[in-house]
Amino acid sequence: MAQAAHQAPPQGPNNPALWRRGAHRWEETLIPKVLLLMGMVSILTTVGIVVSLATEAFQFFRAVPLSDFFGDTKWSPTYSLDRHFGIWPLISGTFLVTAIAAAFALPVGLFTAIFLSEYAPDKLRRVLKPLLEVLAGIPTVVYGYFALTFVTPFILRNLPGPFADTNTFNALAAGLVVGIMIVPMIASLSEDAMIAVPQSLRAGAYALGATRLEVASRVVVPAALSGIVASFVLAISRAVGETMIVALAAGATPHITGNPLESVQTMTAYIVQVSMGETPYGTIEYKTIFAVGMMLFVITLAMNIFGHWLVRRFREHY
Amino acid sequence: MTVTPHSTGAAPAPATAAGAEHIALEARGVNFYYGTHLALTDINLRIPARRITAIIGPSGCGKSTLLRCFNRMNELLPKTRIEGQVLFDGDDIYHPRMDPTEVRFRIGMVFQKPNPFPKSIFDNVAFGPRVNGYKGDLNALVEETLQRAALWEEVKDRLKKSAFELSGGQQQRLCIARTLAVQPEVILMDEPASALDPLATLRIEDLMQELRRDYTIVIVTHNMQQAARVSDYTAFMTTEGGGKPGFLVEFGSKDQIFTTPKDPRTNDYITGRFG
Amino acid sequence: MTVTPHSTGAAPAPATAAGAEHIALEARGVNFYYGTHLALTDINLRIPARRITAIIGPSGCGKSTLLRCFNRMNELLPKTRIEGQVLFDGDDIYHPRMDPTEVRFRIGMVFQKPNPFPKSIFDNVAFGPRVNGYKGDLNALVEETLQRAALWEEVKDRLKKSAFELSGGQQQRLCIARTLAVQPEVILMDEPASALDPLATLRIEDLMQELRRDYTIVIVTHNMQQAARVSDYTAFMTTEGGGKPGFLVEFGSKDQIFTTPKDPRTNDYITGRFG
Amino acid sequence: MTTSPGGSARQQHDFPVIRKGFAHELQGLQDDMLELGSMVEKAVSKSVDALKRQDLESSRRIIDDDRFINNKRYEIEEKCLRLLATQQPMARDLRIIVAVLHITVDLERQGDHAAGIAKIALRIGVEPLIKPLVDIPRMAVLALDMLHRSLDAFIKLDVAAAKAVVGADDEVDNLHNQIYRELLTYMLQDPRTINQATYLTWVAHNLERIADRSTNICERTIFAATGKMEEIGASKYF
Amino acid sequence: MTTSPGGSARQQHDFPVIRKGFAHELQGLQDDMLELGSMVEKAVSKSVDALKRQDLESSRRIIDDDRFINNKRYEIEEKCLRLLATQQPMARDLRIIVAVLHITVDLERQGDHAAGIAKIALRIGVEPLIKPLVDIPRMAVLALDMLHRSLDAFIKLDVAAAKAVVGADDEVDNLHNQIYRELLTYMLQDPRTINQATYLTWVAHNLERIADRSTNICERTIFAATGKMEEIGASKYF
Amino acid sequence: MASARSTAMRPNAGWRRFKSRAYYGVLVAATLTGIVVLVTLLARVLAEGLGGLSWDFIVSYPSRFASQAGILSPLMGSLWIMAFTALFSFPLGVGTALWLEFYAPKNRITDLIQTNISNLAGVPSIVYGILGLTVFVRWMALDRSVLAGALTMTLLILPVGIIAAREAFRSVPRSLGPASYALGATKWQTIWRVMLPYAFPGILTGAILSMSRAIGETAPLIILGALTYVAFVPGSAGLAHAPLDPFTVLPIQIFNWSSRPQKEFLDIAATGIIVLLILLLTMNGLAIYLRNKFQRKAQD
Ligand SMILES: Nc1ncnc2c1ncn2[C@@H]1O[C@H](COP(=O)(O)OP(=O)(O)OP(=O)(O)O)[C@@H](O)[C@H]1O
Ligand SMILES: Nc1ncnc2c1ncn2[C@@H]1O[C@H](COP(=O)(O)OP(=O)(O)OP(=O)(O)O)[C@@H](O)[C@H]1O
Ligand SMILES: [Mg+2]
Ligand SMILES: [Mg+2]
Ligand SMILES: O=P([O-])([O-])[O-]
Repeated sequence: MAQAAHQAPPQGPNNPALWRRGAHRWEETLIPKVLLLMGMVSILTTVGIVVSLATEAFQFFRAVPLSDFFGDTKWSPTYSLDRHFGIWPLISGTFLVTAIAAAFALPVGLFTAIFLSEYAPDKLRRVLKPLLEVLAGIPTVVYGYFALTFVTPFILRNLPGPFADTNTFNALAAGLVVGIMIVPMIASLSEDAMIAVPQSLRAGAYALGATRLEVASRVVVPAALSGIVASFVLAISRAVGETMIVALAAGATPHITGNPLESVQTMTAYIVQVSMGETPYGTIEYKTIFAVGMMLFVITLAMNIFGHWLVRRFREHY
Repeated sequence: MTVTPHSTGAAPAPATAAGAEHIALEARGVNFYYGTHLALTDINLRIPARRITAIIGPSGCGKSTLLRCFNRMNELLPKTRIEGQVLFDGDDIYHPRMDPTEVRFRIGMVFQKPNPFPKSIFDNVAFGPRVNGYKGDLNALVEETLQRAALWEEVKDRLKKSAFELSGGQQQRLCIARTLAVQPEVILMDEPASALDPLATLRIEDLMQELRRDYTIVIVTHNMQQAARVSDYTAFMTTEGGGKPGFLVEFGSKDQIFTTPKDPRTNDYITGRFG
Repeated sequence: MTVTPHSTGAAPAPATAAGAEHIALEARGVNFYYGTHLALTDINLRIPARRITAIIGPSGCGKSTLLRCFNRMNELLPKTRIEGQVLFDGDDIYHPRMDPTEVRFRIGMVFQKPNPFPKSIFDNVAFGPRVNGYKGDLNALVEETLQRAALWEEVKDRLKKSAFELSGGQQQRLCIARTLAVQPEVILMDEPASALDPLATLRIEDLMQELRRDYTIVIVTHNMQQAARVSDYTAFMTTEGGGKPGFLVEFGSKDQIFTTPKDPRTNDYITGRFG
Repeated sequence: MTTSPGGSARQQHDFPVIRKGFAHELQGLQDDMLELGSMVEKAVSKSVDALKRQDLESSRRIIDDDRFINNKRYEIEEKCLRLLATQQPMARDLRIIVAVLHITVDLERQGDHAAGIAKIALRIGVEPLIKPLVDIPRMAVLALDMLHRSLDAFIKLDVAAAKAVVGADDEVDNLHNQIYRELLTYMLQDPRTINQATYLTWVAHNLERIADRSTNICERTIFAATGKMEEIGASKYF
Repeated sequence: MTTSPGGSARQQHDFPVIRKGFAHELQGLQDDMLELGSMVEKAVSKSVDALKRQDLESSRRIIDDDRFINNKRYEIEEKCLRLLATQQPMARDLRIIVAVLHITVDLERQGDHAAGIAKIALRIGVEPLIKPLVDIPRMAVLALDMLHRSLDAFIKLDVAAAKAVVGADDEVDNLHNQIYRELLTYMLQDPRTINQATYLTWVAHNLERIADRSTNICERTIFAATGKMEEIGASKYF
Repeated sequence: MASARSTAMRPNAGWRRFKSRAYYGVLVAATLTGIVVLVTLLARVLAEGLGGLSWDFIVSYPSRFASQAGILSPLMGSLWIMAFTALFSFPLGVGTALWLEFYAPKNRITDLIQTNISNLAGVPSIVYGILGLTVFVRWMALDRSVLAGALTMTLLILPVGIIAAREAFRSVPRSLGPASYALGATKWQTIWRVMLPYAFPGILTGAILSMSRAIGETAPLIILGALTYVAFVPGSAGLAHAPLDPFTVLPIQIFNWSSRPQKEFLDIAATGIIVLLILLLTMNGLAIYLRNKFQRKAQD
């Protein structure tokens, strides 16, 4: 054997007649370039957003100084008699709706997630998860309809105390429904984070004599914390940018208030109002939507960056 | 998971009495079902106290299932059912009045892959004592436990660091320490070294030798050589084919099992002649 | 990945010439870097043709790295660099004019975990021939290959079924068949049985014994006993500590290595005395 | 693998044998041992024959050929060591290898005894024998039969057969005693025979040792088959 | 573990020893073997002493005590088997165990030889010795020295020491020849001494075998240390 | 040590068990909240809108009179927008994901692109409306056309599509790449024959789900200035002209009807919602079907 010349294995590749290799070399050079071009589209989108917002907003701020924008507390750009360009009422409205939504959705979403990942038997989870997905997939205009035609007249006005006089358009109904809308997002992202906690960690805790609650609260939730917090941040950001529910149910009254039963206006609702209206393109009134859009963009961007940073910062390596 | 008394009346005599040893755990006529699938049939086995008992056998013969029967971990899976009795120091751990968390507290378990909690080294060890309401000096307990697990020297300067910063072998020793911290009487180990390299494996084996002075250890292992190296007693289980229930073929001192097994099936298995 | 001629001038003599064997693969003064981290230093090793050569050594000593150097799989990782030469039948596989896909086509590889493609059994085996433009009778090739991999009898009635329906051991044999289908000359195996149970492991080992008639096999294994069982030649590598570069300590016939190793480090390693 | 009275012989045929390589090597080891056994048998038989026929040439050849037996022994021992180091044998496989390790030594020593007989034949040379050799060849036949049967028992791992061999040893011992006594009588009657008679007692002693070592083989057979080691023939170094 | 001339003795102290359990058992095995060795040494020394002093009581005790030696041997063999089956020893560890396996047999046989001498002493009984025993005790001293040194060499895995022992074997052989010739002379001169003289040749033979088996131990030492098996003393079954 | 155990630990096993059960109730209640709202919402919509659902409603154009109003043009508008959006976004999404997963060099620029994409996914849809308005409607002078709407929607759902496709590619077991290379396959062969087939069901599911998001989106199209009363269907003046026809979509129509104070319009809003939900459920069902059909036993 050792002395024998090395023979090729039977039908070895050394029989070139059987193989035709390397026929498609061009794919290797051309295709990546095409793909790179496609990848550039998303960069262009961001550039487009920034440029389109910035050019018009720049013109707006040439007419309306920043000191007015941030210094004034009244917002009435279309009211030609007493024009005010103070953004705070819109921010206040946005904040009020968002706060109501968060106060409702964070606990409900988190508990739902805990139930789904830690308690629900497999069968039940397989029913509940798609239901949540349906909830998440319902168009926001439908939620808006729901808030306007059901939550306010049939729920809020039937509550005792000051609720009887709830305005047709009010922050509370809008906030609650926005909350409903983001519950699936929180539940599903948090549940993903909790499901990703390896089963072996749970087994490890049970094996030490922990109860189910202790396993959930002391092992699973801490392990999934970054995912949970990220789901909160991203959901809140979503609430801030939410448009149709507030446009339908929160009203169009820009003022600074903490009363959830009053009508308010959010930044998004304002933009819709202008777009739907008769304000001519190119006027300073019209340009307000770019300034407001800019605000909205900056706020949500900041929250998203924070959320993603959180995810990366606390990502557990199992 | 429901508990039914074993149907065949009087419990049959255990496969082999381990001589005059004190018996820590005993399976009596245990049958185990996953749904309708019978996974274990008529297991009679007596685990001697303060010894290492290894369970070996071909894949799927129910070794892990049997191990989990010993601390009621099986009932965390849906639709499982056990028949027969598992006695721990003479008490039936499946008695309706037995609290499963209490059983698991007294009969600890170490898993195949190191599974430290995503917490600091200290918190990993302190977890069990905390949930179980330990009232003594936690710092002292953690140090003592880590020392027993032969890990103290390696980690004493970084107790607050994440457990994930440890190597695989260290993580597994941490998991053992975590189990020791609740001061169980029995430690069940399901292939505790199969995810480790040979060096870490030998360290775990050395550690098991140390622990057997104070603890009853039951280890399931795929690695026959490992069973041969570490155990005092060895149980050989098999099944007559995939899906068929697993049963106990032979139980005896490891020296006997590995040099002069009584059952030809044991001989064939340990000499590498499988059917 | 860039190739630099080894700096120390003339290539030193290989660690041990495997007697009068025909040499299939040869590493000459190989250094390997991950970024700036030197992972292998001055490896000289001659792999005899149509023999099984096992590479053993402690975790992190660079066994897998060395194995991947033999078919340029390492360069799929970013920022790696090799120095020295790897000769395959006398040709430097890192020569700039060498096509890496051609190298991998002739030097196949089997991985730690069975990793069949999510395709039918047939398509798994046919994958290699297809991408390499096989012009013969594909059906015949697939059958012949599966027969060589000792899998034909078990799968011939379900070639169109998904490969995932096979057991772990069968999947690994399928992966071996897939490699055989492009009729390589060398098969590199990185712990091919470490994810399998003992029975499947023994089957793979039996298969390797069959294959060594026609193929040169290089296997990296953690399992010293496995190296002892299957290999003809054994190479022992080590490192002087984590992060330090790996180097070759001793190479020789497996009988010599496991009964009378020359280097005390080899003796200590295989007798289970690690530092 | 060997066939055995137990249930595992069946398994080898009904089911796929795994570790073909190892099974094959173990078989080869036993074949080697048998070969060594037959070399030894030949040497013993020839040595007594040569003594009887006072064939010095043949005796010389037997002494010379002993090295082949020695070499074979080392070869087998090395194989055992290799199998122990590389195949992790357990249970009966292990016992067989350990038994082979011991039996090989016994066989080799039996070969040495054959060479010893040949050396004595050379010493005696062509000087007329003090009596025609009858009992010594008979003893040789008995001893060879024991050797043969013991190896046979080992290959079959047949405990009963192994135990039966031990009975034959008593016969050999009796014969040995008888020869010894007879030679002593010769010596007492005619001191000139002392030299040769002493030589012949050595021959008988050598044959006795050969038989004795066959009982060792039987002990190892019982051990390999059952895992129990027991001294079945009383040791008699006198 | 043993200390060895190689570099690994260092490792045992500088680095954590893994497989403490196994290292400990291997050590225990060697200790057991030493104990067996010292039992055998005592038996040999006492047997010759008893013969010289014609102390029948002592001789009987030696024969009786041989069973302890046998038991010890089985105990050691069983330990070896257990270690082989359960610890996957390789390289030097394996060679040591295999060597112990063989050495134990040699030691046990040496014990049998001692019992053989004691049996001869019983046969001789109190009948006056044909000559005062000088050379036989000298031979015993030499053989015991060889045994002692060979075990020592084994424990230290000292190849040079082991080889040195073999030299002493020649001395024993010379003495054996001398004793044999002398006893033959006695027999020729006075046929009445034939019986006792023959007994004494057996004693000398037994001692020669004891010495010879010590060279076997040395062979095994060299094998354990280097992995090479070589016959260092020519076998002499005559 | 073992004897000290029982007293030092577990003084409170009963309390622990009680707490565990009490929390269970809280969790169930929270989970039920979402379900109850969903049921209420659907019940409400059905109660108000089912009466108005008829074939006439489907094939009629919107009208100033609630009783004559139909949904034909918004429905067709939605379908047109969907078709074009799918056409643009699918290749772009998959291509970008492919580049990022397999070709992008590991450097800061690639990091930036990735961060950019995940941030784009969180940009409020109304901002995309502003982008579309400026870029497509004004600068590219596409006016309030189907094309402008579809392009806006494409950009809106692209990040989601890219992320879904990347997830699908990442779910391909890491070991398959080396396996293919080791058989002598080139990079593109590996991607085309191994990665894409494996990831395809995931990509498709992601694509359908992002499309269903596009169907429900209202705000960006309002900003674009999509009309609320369109009395014809895009393409009715020649199919080739369809991309440049003006359009309206279902959600805008619903918004419009919901904003009116009259009860009749609120009711046909509900009827419109039913149509929209049927469309959505169909698509979600398709996605679930595909996911189950192609779901592979994941290898870890
Ligand atoms: N959770 C489960 N549900 C249903 N069947 C199960 C489950 N776990 C195990 N089984 C079945 O029970 C039998 C025994 O499984 P088990 O895991 O106990 O075997 P094992 O001996 O531990 O195997 P391995 O050596 O592969 O770990 C097998 O047939 C297995 O398919
Ligand atoms: N992709 C990589 N990037 C950077 N360093 C690496 C990479 N792969 C391996 N290394 C380093 O190179 C060294 C050798 O690794 P390698 O995986 O070859 O070791 P090994 O002997 O195969 O170990 P094991 O037995 O654990 O598989 C180690 O120090 C390891 O940390
Ligand atoms: Mg298991
Ligand atoms: Mg590796
Ligand atoms: O359509 P919106 O999600 O922006 O309301």
